Formats: sequence, C-alpha cells, structure tokens
Amino acid sequence: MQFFGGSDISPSPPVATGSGSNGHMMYVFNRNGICLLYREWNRPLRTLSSQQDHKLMFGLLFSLKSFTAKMDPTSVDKGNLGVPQLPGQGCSFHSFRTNTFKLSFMESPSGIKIILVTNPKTGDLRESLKYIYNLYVEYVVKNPLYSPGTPIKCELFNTSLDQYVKNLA
Amino acid sequence: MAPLAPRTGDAVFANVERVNAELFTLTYGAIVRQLLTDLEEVEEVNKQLDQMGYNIGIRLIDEFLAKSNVSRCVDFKETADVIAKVGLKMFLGVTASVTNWDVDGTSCSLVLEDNPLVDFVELPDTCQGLYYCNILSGVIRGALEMVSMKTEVTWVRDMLRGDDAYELRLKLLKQVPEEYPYKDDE
Amino acid sequence: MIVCIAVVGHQNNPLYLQSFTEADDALKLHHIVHCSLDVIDERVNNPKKTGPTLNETFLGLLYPTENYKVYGYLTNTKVKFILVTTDLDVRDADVRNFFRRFHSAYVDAVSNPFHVPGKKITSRTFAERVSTIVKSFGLSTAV
Amino acid sequence: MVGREVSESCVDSMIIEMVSSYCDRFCSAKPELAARRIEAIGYQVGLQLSERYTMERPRFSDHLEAIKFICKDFWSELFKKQIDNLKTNHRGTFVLQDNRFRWLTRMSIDPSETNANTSDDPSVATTESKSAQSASMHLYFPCGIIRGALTNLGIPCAVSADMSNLPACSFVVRIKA
Repeated sequence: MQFFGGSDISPSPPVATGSGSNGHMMYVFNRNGICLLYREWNRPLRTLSSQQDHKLMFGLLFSLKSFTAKMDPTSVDKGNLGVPQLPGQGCSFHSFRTNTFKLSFMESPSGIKIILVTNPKTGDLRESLKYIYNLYVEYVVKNPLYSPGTPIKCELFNTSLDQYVKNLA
Repeated sequence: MAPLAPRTGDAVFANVERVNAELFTLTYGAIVRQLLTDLEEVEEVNKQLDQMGYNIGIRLIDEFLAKSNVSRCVDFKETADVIAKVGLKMFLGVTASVTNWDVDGTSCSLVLEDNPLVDFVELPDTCQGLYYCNILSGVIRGALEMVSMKTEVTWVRDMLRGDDAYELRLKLLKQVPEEYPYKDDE
Repeated sequence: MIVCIAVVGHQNNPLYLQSFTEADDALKLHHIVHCSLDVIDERVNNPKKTGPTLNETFLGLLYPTENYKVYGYLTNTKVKFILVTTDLDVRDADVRNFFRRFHSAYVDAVSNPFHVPGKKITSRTFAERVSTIVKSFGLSTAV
Repeated sequence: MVGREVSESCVDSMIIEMVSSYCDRFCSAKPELAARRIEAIGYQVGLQLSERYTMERPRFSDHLEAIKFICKDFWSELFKKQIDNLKTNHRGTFVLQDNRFRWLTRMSIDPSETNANTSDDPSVATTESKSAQSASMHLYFPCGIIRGALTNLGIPCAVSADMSNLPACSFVVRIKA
C-alpha cells in the first residue's frame, strides 16, 4: 500500500464504507507518555478530569503490553512483569473489545501510540491506524510550525482525521 | 493479517516525493556559510550543525518508520543496516556500506562514497577544522535516540579533508527501554 | 592553441585569468583581454538586429589581431568569458562547445558555498577542469 | 551529477530547522536579526540558482522578461509549478502570486488562536497571533531566493511576502531605481 505518492495529498484510505459515527475518541501519546492529542467525537459520559483520563489510558496500555508479553506462551525469553521493553520487543497486542466498545492500538518504534476507541462491531483497524500515523507524519510532523513533543494543534490534521474517522466501518 | 514486510531503499525512494538536489545542496551550503559568519568559531559551527541535525532526526524518524514499514529496532546490527540501505537511500538517494564491526557488535562504520551535501564544495584553508557534513551525524543520532538507542556518531574520514571516502563511526552507548513516565503517588 | 582564458565580472572586475603559454607575454595578453571588454560592451549596447543572434550568450569573434583570435561570451548574469587563441583556422562549433563546457565549470565553481560573489575564483577543482577543457579544445566537437 | 534528486522532506526539514534555529536559538531575542540572517541565506541560494538555471539560455532583454523567467522556469525547477498570477503597476512593482505555495501546504495555524482572533476582543484582533508571526518567519527564505536571483540578473530589488490565505502566498518585488 502506498500513502501520499503524488504532490497533492490524495491517498486512498483503507476500507471506508461505514456510514459514520463509529468513532468515539482517539488519543495520541509520545514516548514520554505525553498526550499529544485527545480528540472526541462521541462520548456522552465523562467522569474524570482529562488529565486523569489520559494518565489512566496510558497506564492501561503500559500494563497491558507488559502482561501480554509476560503471558506469551511462544516466547522463551521474557522479563519480569513490569520490566520496561524496547520498541518492537516481545509480542504486541493491537485491540481489545468489551460489550460496549472496541479499543484499537498501534505503537511505532519511535514510541508514538495511537489509540482509537470505536463501536464494538468495528472490524480490524490496524491498517487504519497506520493510515492515521501517516496523517500524523504529513500534517503534524511536517507542519513547519509544530515543535516535536508538544500538544498537537494543527487544523489540517484535525480536519483530515475527522473526515477519515467519520467514514470508518 | 501478517505485518507488511519492510520495503527496500529503492522502493521507498521511488515512492517519496523527490526534488532537484541542487536546492538542497546549495541551501545547506548557504546555512553553513552563514553560521561561520555568525558564530565565528569553527568548533561552535560543528556543534550547531550537529544540534540542527539532531532536531531534524527526531522529526524524520516518524516519516521513515511510516514509509518504510520498519516495525522493530531491537538489534543494533540490523538497525545499522537499515540506516545504510533504507534510511540514507530514502532521504538522500545514496546508500552506505556497513563495515568495521567491533567484537561486541556495538560499534561500526558507515562508509559513503558519495553524498549530495558536498557537491560543489571546496573547503577554504581557514575552515580546516570544519566537519562540513556534521548535520548528517546529528540526524542519525537524533533518529536513533527516538528508537531508544543512545549513540555517539563521529566522522572518521571526510573527502573534503582529503580522505578517500566519508566514514561515520556509530557507537551504541545504551538502549533505553521505555519507562512508565508517571509517579505512582495517586 | 588556447593561450589565455579570462572571466570578468559585471563591473569589469577580473574573476579569473589564466594563460597557457610558456612565453613571457602575460602583459600583452592582459592588454588583449582588457581591450576585448570594450568590444563586448559595444556589441551588447548596440546589437545588430539580426534575428536569432540577438541576446545570445555566445558573442562570436570579438576581433582578430595579427597573431590571435579573441572570442567572447556573456552570461545572463553579466559575466564575461574571453578566449584568446593562436589558431587562425577555428571552427565556430568548437568555440561554442568550449564556452558551453567552460560555463558549466564556472557555474559549479560559483556554487561552492565558500566562493564569495564578485571575488576571484580560487578553486583548484575549477583550475583543473579548465585545464582539461582547454587541452581538449578543437579535438572533438562531441561531449 | 545531472539530475540528482533527494527526497522533498530533506529540503523541507532542513529549512524548518534553519528557521527555528535562527528564531529560537541564535537570535531568539531579536526577530529582525533572525529575519535578516534567514533572508541572507536565501539570497545566496537565489544567486547561485539563477546562475545555474540561466545556463544555455539567451540573455533577458528587459526586467519583465527576467521576472517572467522567475515566474515560469525558475519556479518550476524549485516547486514543480509556475507562479499563478503576475501583476505589475508598470512603475517597478511586481506581485507574484502562488495560489498553493509548496512550502506552506503543510503549514497549519493553531485553530484555537484563530478563534481568539475572530473574537470580539479588539486587543486580540489588532495584534498578530503568535503562530502567524512565526509563520511569517518562514517567508524570509523564499524572499531572499527571489531577491538573490533577480539581483544576479542585474535587477536590484526588495522582496516582501504576504500569506493571508494559506497556502496561497504573494511575493511583492519592488525594483530599485
């Protein structure tokens, strides 16, 4: 698959046949655990402050990654529970589902974590998250006004992200 | 769904948007000259070029990862190869050879025969201490730090100083796993 | 044989001058180059309205002396190239080819970030390239 | 060396870093000085590029012809497109408009600041937002390129830029008498 081949940004995003409103919210964290972006489309209930919410989300992922690697029955070498891992080390989980929502997750070797919370019936979103990572590269990293590691405030990114998530199946 | 295989350097370079190298070469040259005028000390220019490279490296790493499909950077040997064959190719259109590994597998050399930064460049006698391509070592250091590898990157050979090739020495200082960033005080 | 080649800036400031003779005629060659500058100014300011040659960088034969032929070239950036040769039977195509290659060497030399615009060209690479181009003058019109 | 290419990101990221180094590190307290330095870097590049890109082409007979060269061939070499619109007052001022200036296509201003600017607060409306200010620092480099190229073609001038409607950009060239 190829993203952003031409001079104009007109990629063909993977499977976008849905009729909208599947996405609940999205988080982007960097390798230092800083929440670079929180975007919300549909979240009626909020009980926590946004700061607590971000921290819990990050903690959940951190522990889950550690657990899954520890449990891995196919691997011989595994560290103790909670021992930090190098990027790409161990197995990696990419989604979990509850009866009310699905959480999809990707992490780049540079520690960028993208978390998308959607309707529980949503299919495999791994390609979609990669696509969002590409949007992040094009519109955030390459925005001359963006300083790496700071919260994302890029209109072009938000617009293209909203557009894309709206059409997720 | 199997993860996509990493792409070759040629394939990635063919797919990225490319421009005429002259603009790149001349812009870099003009920056170096302006820095020499403004900072006066050659040593300081070396330092600032490295710093600029580092800042560029931490930006470029994500584009590299997104476009090359490289999904893990655990093994340093593998990583050095990827820089030489995919990373340099994807951005500069050239490749390097990886040689002179030490016994621990923690330091090696990247040897470049060609490099678009130096087209047209001839160092004047007053700039003999200048590492003209120092931005490149900074880029590599910055990019590697983002994938948890703390490195030291230095120039061993430089054709602008009369050597027969460009040689960068990469030394892995340590791999820094991701730590839980918050204090457990709540 | 090419005996002298010169590059002169837009304010008639010398940027490069190299003679290729053993003989001690540097003064004479300088004089020829100097005189040719006036001829160039004259040509450029009063162009013959002869269709396609108008504003062409190659200015052709500037003037013949007893022993030399002098050719000129003026870039878009108002830099003059002057070629002095002892060959009396010179093909136009050879001179054009010479200037084309010389121009390209000149452009690379001023693309060196350490070259100061308007100052003399001191590049060793340039000198070597010029010497190669001078040696191959008239040998082949290819390249 | 003919036809050598690098990825566009190399050029983009180098320019981004050059601008931010001058604005945030070397001349952080003096934005005017940073602007002058960035423009000077562009000037040298423009000078050298005009030398390269006018090889093998007849000399320009007047200012307009040289400006048209900048709008067409020169711009195409750099940005793979021409200037979209050229205007002149016939008294030495030319306006070169690029409706989609390549170096601005990925630039986006902080949306929260834009909102603040359209608010009723007059004190906000009169001052330029911070990101608009740093955005304008990115235009000194292309302005320097244009000035360097034209100066080398025998046209001394001053060049300024305006980008009120991203990613469009207008460059104003004022020829010095």
